[in-house]
Amino acid sequence: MTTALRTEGLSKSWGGFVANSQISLSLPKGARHALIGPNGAGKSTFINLLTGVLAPSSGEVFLMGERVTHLAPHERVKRGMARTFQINTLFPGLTVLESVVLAICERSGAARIWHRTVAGRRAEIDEAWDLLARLHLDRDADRPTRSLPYGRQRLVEIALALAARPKLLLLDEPAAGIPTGESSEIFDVIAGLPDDVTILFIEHDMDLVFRFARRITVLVGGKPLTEGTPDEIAADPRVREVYLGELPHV
Amino acid sequence: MAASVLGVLFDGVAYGSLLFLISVGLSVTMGLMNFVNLAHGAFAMAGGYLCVALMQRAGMPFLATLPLVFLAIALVGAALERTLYRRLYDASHLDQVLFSIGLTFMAVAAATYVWGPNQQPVRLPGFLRGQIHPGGVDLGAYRLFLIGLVAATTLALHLLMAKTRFGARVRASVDNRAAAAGLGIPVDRIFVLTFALGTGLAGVGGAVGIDVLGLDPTFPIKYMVYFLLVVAIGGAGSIKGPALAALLLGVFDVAGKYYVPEAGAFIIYGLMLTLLAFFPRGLYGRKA
Amino acid sequence: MLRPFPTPAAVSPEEDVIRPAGPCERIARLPADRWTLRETAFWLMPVLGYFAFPGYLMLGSQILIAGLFALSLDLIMGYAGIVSLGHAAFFGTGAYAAGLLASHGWHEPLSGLLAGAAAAALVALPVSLLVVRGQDLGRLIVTLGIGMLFFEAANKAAAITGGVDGLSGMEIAPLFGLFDFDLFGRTAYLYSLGVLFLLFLLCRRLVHSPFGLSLRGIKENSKRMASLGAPVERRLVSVFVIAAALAGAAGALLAQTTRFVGLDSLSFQRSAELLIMLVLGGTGRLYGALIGAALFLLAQDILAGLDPVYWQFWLGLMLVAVVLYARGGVLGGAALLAGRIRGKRR
Amino acid sequence: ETPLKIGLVAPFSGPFADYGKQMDAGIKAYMHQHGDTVAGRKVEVIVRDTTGPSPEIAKRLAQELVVRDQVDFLAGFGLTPEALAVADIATQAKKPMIVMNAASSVVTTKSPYIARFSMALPQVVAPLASWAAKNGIRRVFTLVSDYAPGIDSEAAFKKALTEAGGEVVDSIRVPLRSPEFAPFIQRIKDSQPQAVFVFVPAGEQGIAFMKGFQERGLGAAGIKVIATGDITDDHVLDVMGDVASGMITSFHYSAAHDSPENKAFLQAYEEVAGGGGRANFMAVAAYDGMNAIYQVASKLNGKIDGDKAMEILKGMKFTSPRGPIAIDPDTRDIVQTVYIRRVENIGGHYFNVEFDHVPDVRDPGK
Amino acid sequence: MSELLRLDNVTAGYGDGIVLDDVSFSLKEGDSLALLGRNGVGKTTLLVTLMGFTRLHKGRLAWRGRDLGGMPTFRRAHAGLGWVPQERLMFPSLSVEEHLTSVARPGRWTLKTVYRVFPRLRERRANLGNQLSGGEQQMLAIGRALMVNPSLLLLDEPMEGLAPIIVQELVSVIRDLTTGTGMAVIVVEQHARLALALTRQAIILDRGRIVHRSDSASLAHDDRLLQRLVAVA
Ligand SMILES: Nc1ncnc2c1ncn2[C@@H]1O[C@H](COP(=O)(O)OP(=O)(O)OP(=O)(O)O)[C@@H](O)[C@H]1O
Ligand SMILES: Nc1ncnc2c1ncn2[C@@H]1O[C@H](COP(=O)(O)OP(=O)(O)OP(=O)(O)O)[C@@H](O)[C@H]1O
Ligand SMILES: [Mg+2]
Ligand SMILES: [Mg+2]
Repeated sequence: MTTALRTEGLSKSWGGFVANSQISLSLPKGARHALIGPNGAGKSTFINLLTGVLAPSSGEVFLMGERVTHLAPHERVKRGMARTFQINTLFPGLTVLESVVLAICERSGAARIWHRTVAGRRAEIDEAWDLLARLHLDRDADRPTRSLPYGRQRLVEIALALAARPKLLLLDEPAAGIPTGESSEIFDVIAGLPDDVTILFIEHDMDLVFRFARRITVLVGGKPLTEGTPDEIAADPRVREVYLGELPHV
Repeated sequence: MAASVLGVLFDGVAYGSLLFLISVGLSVTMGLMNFVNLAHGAFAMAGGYLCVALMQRAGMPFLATLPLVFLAIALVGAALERTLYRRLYDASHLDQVLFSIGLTFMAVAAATYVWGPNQQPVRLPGFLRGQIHPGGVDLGAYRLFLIGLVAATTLALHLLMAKTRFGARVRASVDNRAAAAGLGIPVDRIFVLTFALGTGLAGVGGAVGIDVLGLDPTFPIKYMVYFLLVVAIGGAGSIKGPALAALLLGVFDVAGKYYVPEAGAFIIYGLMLTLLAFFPRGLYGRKA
Repeated sequence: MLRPFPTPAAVSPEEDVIRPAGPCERIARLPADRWTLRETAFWLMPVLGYFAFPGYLMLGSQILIAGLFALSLDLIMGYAGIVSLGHAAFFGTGAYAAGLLASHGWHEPLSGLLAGAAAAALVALPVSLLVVRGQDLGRLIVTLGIGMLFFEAANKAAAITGGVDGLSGMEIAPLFGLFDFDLFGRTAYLYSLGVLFLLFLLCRRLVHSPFGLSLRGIKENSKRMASLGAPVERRLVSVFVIAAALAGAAGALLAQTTRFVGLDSLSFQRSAELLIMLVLGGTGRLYGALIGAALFLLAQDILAGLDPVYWQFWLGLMLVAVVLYARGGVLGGAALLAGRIRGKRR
Repeated sequence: ETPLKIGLVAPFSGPFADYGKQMDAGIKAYMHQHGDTVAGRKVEVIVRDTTGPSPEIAKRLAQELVVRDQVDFLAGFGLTPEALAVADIATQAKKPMIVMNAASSVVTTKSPYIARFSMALPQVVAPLASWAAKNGIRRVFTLVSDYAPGIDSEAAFKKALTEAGGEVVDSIRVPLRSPEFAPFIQRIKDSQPQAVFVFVPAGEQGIAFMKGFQERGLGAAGIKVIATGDITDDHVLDVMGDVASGMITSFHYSAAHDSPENKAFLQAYEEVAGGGGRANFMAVAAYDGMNAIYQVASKLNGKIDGDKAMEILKGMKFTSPRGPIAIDPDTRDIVQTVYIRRVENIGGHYFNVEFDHVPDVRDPGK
Repeated sequence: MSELLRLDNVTAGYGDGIVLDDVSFSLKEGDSLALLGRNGVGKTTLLVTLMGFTRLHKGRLAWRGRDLGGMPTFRRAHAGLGWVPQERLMFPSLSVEEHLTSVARPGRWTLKTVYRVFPRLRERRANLGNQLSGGEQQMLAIGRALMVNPSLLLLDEPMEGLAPIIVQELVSVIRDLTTGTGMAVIVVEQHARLALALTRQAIILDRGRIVHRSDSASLAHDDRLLQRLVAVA
């Protein structure tokens, strides 16, 4: 089995504050990996280091064996890394369809084309409709993103990431703000992605984490505390103490 | 040689002080309140005209006019904020630019109508004219006065904005008006006060600047670049930034003109481009 | 398979209608290039104007040129979100390039026009690298500063540009070797109209293309664009250079039709007026640029004729009024109004 | 009878709004004195605003005046580029073009239909240099604004001074939009010349220079300021106040010029534009230009033909409020007396008082 | 206990559009209300209508018997409404501590008591509003609203993004508040069961209308209803 993502001693600090400290993580291709930990543990920071939104203080990032530490965010995307944001980061003035077509054009390379109209890009448009249908966004296709309720904007957030057909998908609390029933549907869609897609997700909803993750890393104070299968994590008293507390159904 | 370097430095700092004085009002309205107010120069001009009028018609001494100018222009600013500016806080920067350019055009035409297109004279009191010579260095009295005024203003403003609850409430209101109001901050009142502060300072800057910059109806357009430069290079959202930027610009401009006069206007633009290339958000920029 | 999500709360009645997305429907609301009747009517106006107002052809061609210039600003501002206070730098560069060619023995207009556009694009390249880095405010200042810098440079290089005295004494050969540039401005008008129309078609195609869509994406949220894999800065550089070339073409047209280039072609005043025109018409819709240019120059002509001394006052008032009451300019206001009326009818 | 139409093209708004106003008032003053009909035709002045330094608008306005309004004369032209841009129109339409300000040497060469009633810059610069040399001022520092007129006058001054045996010790060109003069003045002070020759636009630049000059005690150090008269323009002189006091300038017109023609002019000016400040050289040029138009019209009996009009203009001579003037038949440029003046306070107001003069000066730039 | 809030036939929305349709309910001191419904049914809209951010087309809003209709937003906060917005709405140029002090009004909630509930905020007190993790922002949004010392706390998905252990802490804090101090709360939550466990009454919205109201306990046992109206699996 090949490694999809590997980090070596990845660290990030601001002034004296260490948000990520020496994180070495390795995900095999096809992993369904959850990253959990207390608020402010450094999970989002870690994703930002992986995607290149933040520059690490030290350490390296490898994607499919290639060192990408110094690549710009969009160059990492070109190599198969896609993400969602913890707080919606969308195109408020574009319609849902436009947003998704735009994302697909970026992936397919059509976005450089300036002498043909968008309406002529049949392949991209069909793909967009398929994606929208899968996420049940098709009936909102023509609405400007800004007019969608929060929960449905979360779906657009995911649609944009999926449009990149990523090899590595990074999800930062994808189900936040979505009713429990529907959030598991979202996870079904995500889980239904091809097996060679590697997924790393952050989530505070333990129902979802324990249902969908095959392995879990617990981050505390910027450092990995432990890593293991859901059962191992649920049983770990240290994790209970700093993070889970007395969750009834775990 | 040493005296000439010192002299140049002094002149540069003094010139920077003047730049800061006429721009500080803008770093309140634009830097802190995030309103791109290109009409800043119009308020400064109004301050200048008021100062001249008070001196000529009412025979007031120069220094005594300054507090009056501050108050009067602050009131004008408050009135305009209530009636016009407040409708544009939500608008894009572009709309604000256009609106305030429109106001500037109107102000220029109105000033021409009232005062004619000519320069206005200003007579400084005797103790502010001429030079003093401590230790063989020639120091202009008015320039010393400018430096002192700037030091005081900067410090006071900085403390007001960074250390007081009022300052925090201003910043909160600017960051997110809905959230601020929803948490009980009287956003409208805070904005009108802050805006009045900014315009009042603009007025004082205009009055203090006449002696060096002159005063005619095209003032707001002529010096617009300078105000913008100072605030943009300094970075929005702080008082320190523009102060530092103004001093840098002042010193470089003066030194450039003294040592390499051939470089002319390029020094100031060159410096600006270099600084903005390295600090795209300004020296003390607000993080996105 | 999943069961469908519940319908979201309906804000407007149209949401209740669930449409099956047929192949035609599927692209109906994406940027396309179909030519509408309204557009044809629009472009007939300048043609009719040629016959209806023979005494105003100079004004007409200046409107067309300003329209082209505004179009160029609309590309970067209305679509890519870069506000510029120094766009005259490229206009002036184009004007001087074309003017210098014409005054140094190269009289053919079309190649001069191309040279103007190319020169502007060339200087825009390094400038754009600086501009795209910054934020709103930084860009405002950088463009302003660059504009000033170009102005000073042209002033300094008086030996080449003529400095404040301007560049005169250029000679323009007849268009296609046939049509002389006459005192009545007929050739100038038709020449400008032709160039504007062709370049407009180009812009129209560009903004409806995937590239154009990606620009809108950048304007809406450049952070997200980067995380979709878009090379944001490179895209902005491309459109900036294209826009500069258009501005250069506009400048070249002006140089050729007036046979004079002054420092004012690089001035802040010109950049500011350009901004006003565009906003008056409405940004991000191409036609706004053309309508704004026409309105501005007509208003300037009429107001300056009525009240030469204080017309600036009225111009200022107009601007303030547009921003306060007709956000989105003439076209934006019209669209809003149309929306209201349609809404009422339902 | 159709009216005699004159198209006045000048800036009436923007930074040069004053130019248009002065010209308009000068024209009105002439018409006020001499009536608004000539050779049986009513005189109609059509005023057009170029809105600033805007050559293409000037050109368009001129074209429209010619094509649509069918004017008989084009007049005005505050700024050189506007005059240059219009030159083509004058040639194509064969309309006499009366230049009432634009002062670059080249202006009159751009069309055979141009006649200039204002001045050419070198025309007033050169006499100043010779006067300085003659009066023992041999080491001069020059400071000019960094634009074409500044550079022209720097060159003209240098040439004339060197020819007269003097020497330019150093030259500085200052940016047009520079409020800060201190470093330049410090440099002058450090190099200790006998005098400094200054050419900067009238208004805040002139004032800023003089203020700095006083503040740094250059006057006290014995350095004289000599300049062309635009820095002590009558219109701004009172604003400059005593900072300008004692300044020596050369120019072709002063409101203090002592002649009956000038008195009559100033009175007429006061009557049409009272309260708007003092008349300056632009008003005089417009007044004289109008005079010339009236002369042409009456000689041609109201039937204006471009070529015939130019023949009359060439070699035209009369006494203007500034003194005797003539139009050089070869260059169609003005020939006039240049005065050396000193700024003095007369009854609470400042004036340029003439104390020396050089008669019949041509533009040495041609 | 006296009546705090009363909505009579409230119809409201953004601009001309209508989102809330004929909503009526009332709340007494110490009451706790769960506001449930799927995405986009108007839960947030209801809360921001109370704060005065929407257009009230019809109906009446009363606060302690006084009409809230024309009252500016900041006065509503002074009157006792504490708002925790769904998007958190941090102030990027204020430090954590300034967030708290700049809105503080006298009462039992002070810097100290807020820090006691959220010790994490004390650790990060010098950070600016946009230099916080998602969960820290959520804590700050809640802490900030508490500093206003409201009589009615409006919580728009307050648990979102919080670690389970903090959620448990917050649940007990909210319970204490309503029972101990007479503060009323309205909780909007996607985790319906959590919200129901926290409150005494519940309202379900659908397309801007109230489609169900009952006490929380009985709703919590009605799986079919929850499934149908709130999509709880
Ligand atoms: N620019 C910054 N300067 C200083 N500290 C920062 C900055 N940005 C984030 N932090 C701190 O870094 C820590 C890690 O933040 P991060 O967003 O990675 O947490 P997280 O694990 O995602 O938490 P959550 O579950 O709450 O989202 C937080 O304590 C935060 O306050
Ligand atoms: N600012 C706005 N302008 C116009 N319509 C809006 C706005 N905000 C929300 N809406 C619309 O109002 C309706 C209700 O939205 P609201 O945010 O109140 O839903 P919600 O129940 O809070 O949903 P969620 O669970 O996703 O937060 C939605 O259809 C939404 O599209
Ligand atoms: Mg996070
Ligand atoms: Mg909501």
